[in-house]
Amino acid sequence: MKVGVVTFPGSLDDRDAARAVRAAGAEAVSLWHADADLKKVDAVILPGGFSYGDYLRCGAISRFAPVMTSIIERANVGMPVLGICNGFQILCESHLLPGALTRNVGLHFLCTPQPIRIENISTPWTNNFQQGAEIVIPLKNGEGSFQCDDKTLDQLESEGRVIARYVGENPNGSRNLIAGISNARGNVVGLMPHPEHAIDSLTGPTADGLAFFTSVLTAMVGK
Amino acid sequence: MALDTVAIAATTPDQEQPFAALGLKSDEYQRICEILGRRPSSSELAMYSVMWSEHCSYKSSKVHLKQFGEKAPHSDALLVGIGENAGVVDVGQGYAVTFKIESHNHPSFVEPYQGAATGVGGIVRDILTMGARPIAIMDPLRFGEAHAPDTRRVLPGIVAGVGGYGNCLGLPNIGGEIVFDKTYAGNPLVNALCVGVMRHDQIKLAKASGPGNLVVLFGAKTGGDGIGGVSVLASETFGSTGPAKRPSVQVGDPFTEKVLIECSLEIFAEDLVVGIQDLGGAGLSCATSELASGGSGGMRVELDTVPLRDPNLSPEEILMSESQERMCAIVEPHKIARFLEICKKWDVTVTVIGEVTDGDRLIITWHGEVIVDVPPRTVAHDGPVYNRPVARPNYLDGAIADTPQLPKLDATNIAQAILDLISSPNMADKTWVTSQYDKYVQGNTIQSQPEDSGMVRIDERSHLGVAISTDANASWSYLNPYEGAKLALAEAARNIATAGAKPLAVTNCLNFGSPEDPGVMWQFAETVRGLADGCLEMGLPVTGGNVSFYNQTGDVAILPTPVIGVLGVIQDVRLRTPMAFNCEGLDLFLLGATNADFAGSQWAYMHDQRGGTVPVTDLQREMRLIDLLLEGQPIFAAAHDLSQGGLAATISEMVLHHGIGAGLDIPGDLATALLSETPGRVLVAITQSDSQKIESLATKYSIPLTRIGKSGGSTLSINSVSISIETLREAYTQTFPKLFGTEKLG
Amino acid sequence: MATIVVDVMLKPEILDPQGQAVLAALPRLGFTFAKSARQGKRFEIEVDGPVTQAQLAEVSKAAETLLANPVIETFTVRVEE
Amino acid sequence: MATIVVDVMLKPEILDPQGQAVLAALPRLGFTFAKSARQGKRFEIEVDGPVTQAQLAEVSKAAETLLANPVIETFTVRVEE
Ligand SMILES: Nc1ncnc2c1ncn2[C@@H]1O[C@H](COP(=O)(O)OP(=O)(O)O)[C@@H](O)[C@H]1O
Ligand SMILES: [Mg+2]
Repeated sequence: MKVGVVTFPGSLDDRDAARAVRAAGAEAVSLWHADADLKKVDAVILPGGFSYGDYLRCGAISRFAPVMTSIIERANVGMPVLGICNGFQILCESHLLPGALTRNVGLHFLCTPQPIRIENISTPWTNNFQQGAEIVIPLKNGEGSFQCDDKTLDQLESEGRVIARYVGENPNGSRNLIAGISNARGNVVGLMPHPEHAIDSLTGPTADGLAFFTSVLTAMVGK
Repeated sequence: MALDTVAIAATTPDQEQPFAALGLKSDEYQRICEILGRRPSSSELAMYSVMWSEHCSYKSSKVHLKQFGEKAPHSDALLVGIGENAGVVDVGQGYAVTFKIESHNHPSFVEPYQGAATGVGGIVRDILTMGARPIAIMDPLRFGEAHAPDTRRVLPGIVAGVGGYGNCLGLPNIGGEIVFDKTYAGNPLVNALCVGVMRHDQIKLAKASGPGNLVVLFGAKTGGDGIGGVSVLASETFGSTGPAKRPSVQVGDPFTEKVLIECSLEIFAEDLVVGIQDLGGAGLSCATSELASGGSGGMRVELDTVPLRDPNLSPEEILMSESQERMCAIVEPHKIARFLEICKKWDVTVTVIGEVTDGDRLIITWHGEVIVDVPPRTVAHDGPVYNRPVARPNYLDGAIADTPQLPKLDATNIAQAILDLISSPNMADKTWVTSQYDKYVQGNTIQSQPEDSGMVRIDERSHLGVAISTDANASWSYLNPYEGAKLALAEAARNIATAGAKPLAVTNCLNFGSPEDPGVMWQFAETVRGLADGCLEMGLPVTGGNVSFYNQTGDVAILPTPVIGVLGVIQDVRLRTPMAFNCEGLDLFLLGATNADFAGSQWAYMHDQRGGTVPVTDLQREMRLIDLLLEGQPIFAAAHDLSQGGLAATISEMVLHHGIGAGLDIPGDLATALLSETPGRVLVAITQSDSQKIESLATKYSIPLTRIGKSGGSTLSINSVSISIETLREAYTQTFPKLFGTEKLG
Repeated sequence: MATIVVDVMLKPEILDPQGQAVLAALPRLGFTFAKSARQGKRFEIEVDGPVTQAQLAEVSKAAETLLANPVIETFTVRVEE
Repeated sequence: MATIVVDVMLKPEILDPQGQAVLAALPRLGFTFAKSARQGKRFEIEVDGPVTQAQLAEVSKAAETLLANPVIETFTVRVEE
């Protein structure tokens, strides 16, 4: 099975995401922002980084890349899409996910091993976790504070679309400690912390992140 | 403004030129006239003045730095030595590694964020220029007193700048230093190290050979950055209506640099360049003259083709501009189409600005008129060389005689002494800083802060990796710059070896006061002599470095601060030795002997005692210790170097890392055992079954060995005194948030 | 040439840590005038003048799609005098 | 209550990567009106009204020390109508 990893100008974690895909046993296919062709992939990852420098607003410019038009189309008919960090920001800017990611309350870039709890294991990106599992993966961003209006928040909570929550002190001011959410259908997931940097405890704080990538394999094979 | 051409210069010999305002001495100006056989055109004057500046020509340091070549040890590992943008070292398996430190001190005082950010950008381009993919950065920093109001302006800005630029490039920050001393108030030091990796056959050099080959400028457009001096020239000489506003501060654009890196690496991978040079200090003046003099010698450049951010720039200003994020490549004509295509893919501005010629002149034109016609070597390499006066400074005898009072420690005050030590700004937890740096990106970081050295994997299959440490102890250098340099070298090498990596090569950044002060010049000369002698003795080549002079306020120079970086190689990163134990019941052994070495120590600093005699380093013993550490690596569960703060700091850091306590049994004088900073010591943790092995290793390498305790429990206990881990943690972690926690705006 | 200014501010209900930091810092520096503070963005865009209604409408469209994120921000467009 | 607005922009000679990003993105989205674009900051500060000259002077001082970085930025202070 093939998982596409998009490279935008300024993407940084594309190679790490591809490595994680391979570690999970799938084929990683590199997708280029300016190319609308999705090369027959079964799922797509939008990796972390500072696409276009994130100078205007994180993800604001990448959202208009040709590859996004194709991804939005396929996402709307159920293709699994995972946006990590900058990828999450792009998904929000694209309106595939609600809300927005804003400046951390501490006003600093923050890089730290972050405990999170998996709150929904029915998505294609989380099905290999135990419900309520507490894991530690890196969090690293300057604009990771999830914000939305009350109505959206209620909806996310009542529909079980908060897929991961920070454990312990709120690292960035996110509403309801939200670390990740999904769309209504569950196939599109945005996650602020970085599972691709936690696939091996040699280079990451843990290997807890790998299950996000094996999950999508399980989801596709099960189909 | 009238254009001053070479033709005009030839016919107006008496035209007065503002060479002094551009920093040239009158004999230097005379030499330029002799070289050219006429007065220089204003563009030529601009080029010579900036290339013959201290920063670009190393005119005060050259006579000393040549020792690094003269005393260079033989090294099979050295692929490219001093002189290129960065040295290159063979680390085996076909990999070559390049690394270098550079300073960006003064700009970081003026505008901390942008100064530090562009400092990172500059060193990364140096590494990229060698053909390497940059893989990590480090940032040794120095600040004035932690409590000083200006430090609260400077430190958060510099840290945010290092992070802002490095994070955006996707380079893990794997280490650095943060040291406070009042002499750095007004003169903060921002040194930045970058390391990059490539295959042997990908090494690129700065040379423009092959007549007919094209000179290609790519990256950011050229603006009026860093050309204050040249504005003087433009307005004074040619009576324009006054200099246009030129930026006093350069703003970095890390996104442009990130794209430039990817674009360049793709260009390198397809072997599309003959030579390449980044644009840093002295901008195009430097790039064109160095490329030309590194190659066959001839080059012709049409300066009016350079893409500009500010259309009003004069040719002199374009030549001098230090705008960031630019590169200059030499490309064969049949490869240019592909080169342009790759730039287009990455949306990188690219322009062919000239070609390599078969002459031996660098000729630059402006709308068809020749404005520069010089032998490039005379600009790039034949700058002035000074043998500046050197005199042992007067402060030394008094300072050396001022032996620090020995502290008295007993069961009643030992706990407080340790808490005071680890909560002092120089020793306290630096997480407030390092958590602003991405250390995970690229997925190859094996060790980063707070380990003794940074370590990155360079091959995922073979597990080959490199480790780097930077060290300087300016308090030692102040009292004895010769020994200070050797001690810093030894410490950096030891920090590599504690992790299990074998030291291979050295880089350095020498931060000093004014070279016009004979006392400072003496400190500098002694430092270089010490480092060169040390490197020779240890068999480690110096591969490059940087000199930063004029770090002083009025008459008061900073402490002499030679930051030494050592690179080492480790065959299997999975086997590295971490700094801290993660289980109970391990035996703790101290390798190396402890004397009462308090001169230049943290304890002395905290008690405002700056004098005494610094320890003399025994490099033979250091090398035996390194060999012991490498051979013993399989049995070490943890190994941590003893340096600033002595054993007290080392054991506290080990205990706090995983929250596992330790019990030490210390006979004899407690103060010496805990606070002395005798070099050449490492604390190791091993399982009891390996005691035999460590004893025989110690005997084999004749390194004193003392069993001092055991890991375990929830306290740090020393003889009868216990400090809870929570108390220790509180002391260690609160300092930085308290000092700098107030948020910066922006 | 004319300059069009687009001001973008976070909606009042969205957390504004930068504005809060300003509000907290002002009294520390001895400035006591501020009852509240918000931080936003200002874009200055040069266009060929004189500015037409159609041009302003275009800029508003650009503000809505690119310069501001309507989920969290509001914006105003005006010609700078 | 009255609102004082402080606009902070990079000096014209200083590189503005943010403005450049906007300028480059606009035409990709089909917006062709912009000849140049710069991005700055806008602060909205509420004070007890009516605004006095003394208050405005205070705000200017605050702008100079806190809100703007005079090394690279310029600012203007005005009362919002
Ligand atoms: N400016 C910095 N940037 C990154 N890492 C830093 C910085 N300052 C300190 N560190 C890291 O913090 C750790 C502790 O620093 P320090 O006490 O100076 O180490 P040592 O005693 O080994 O010289 C080291 O891993 C060092 O690399
Ligand atoms: Mg150390």
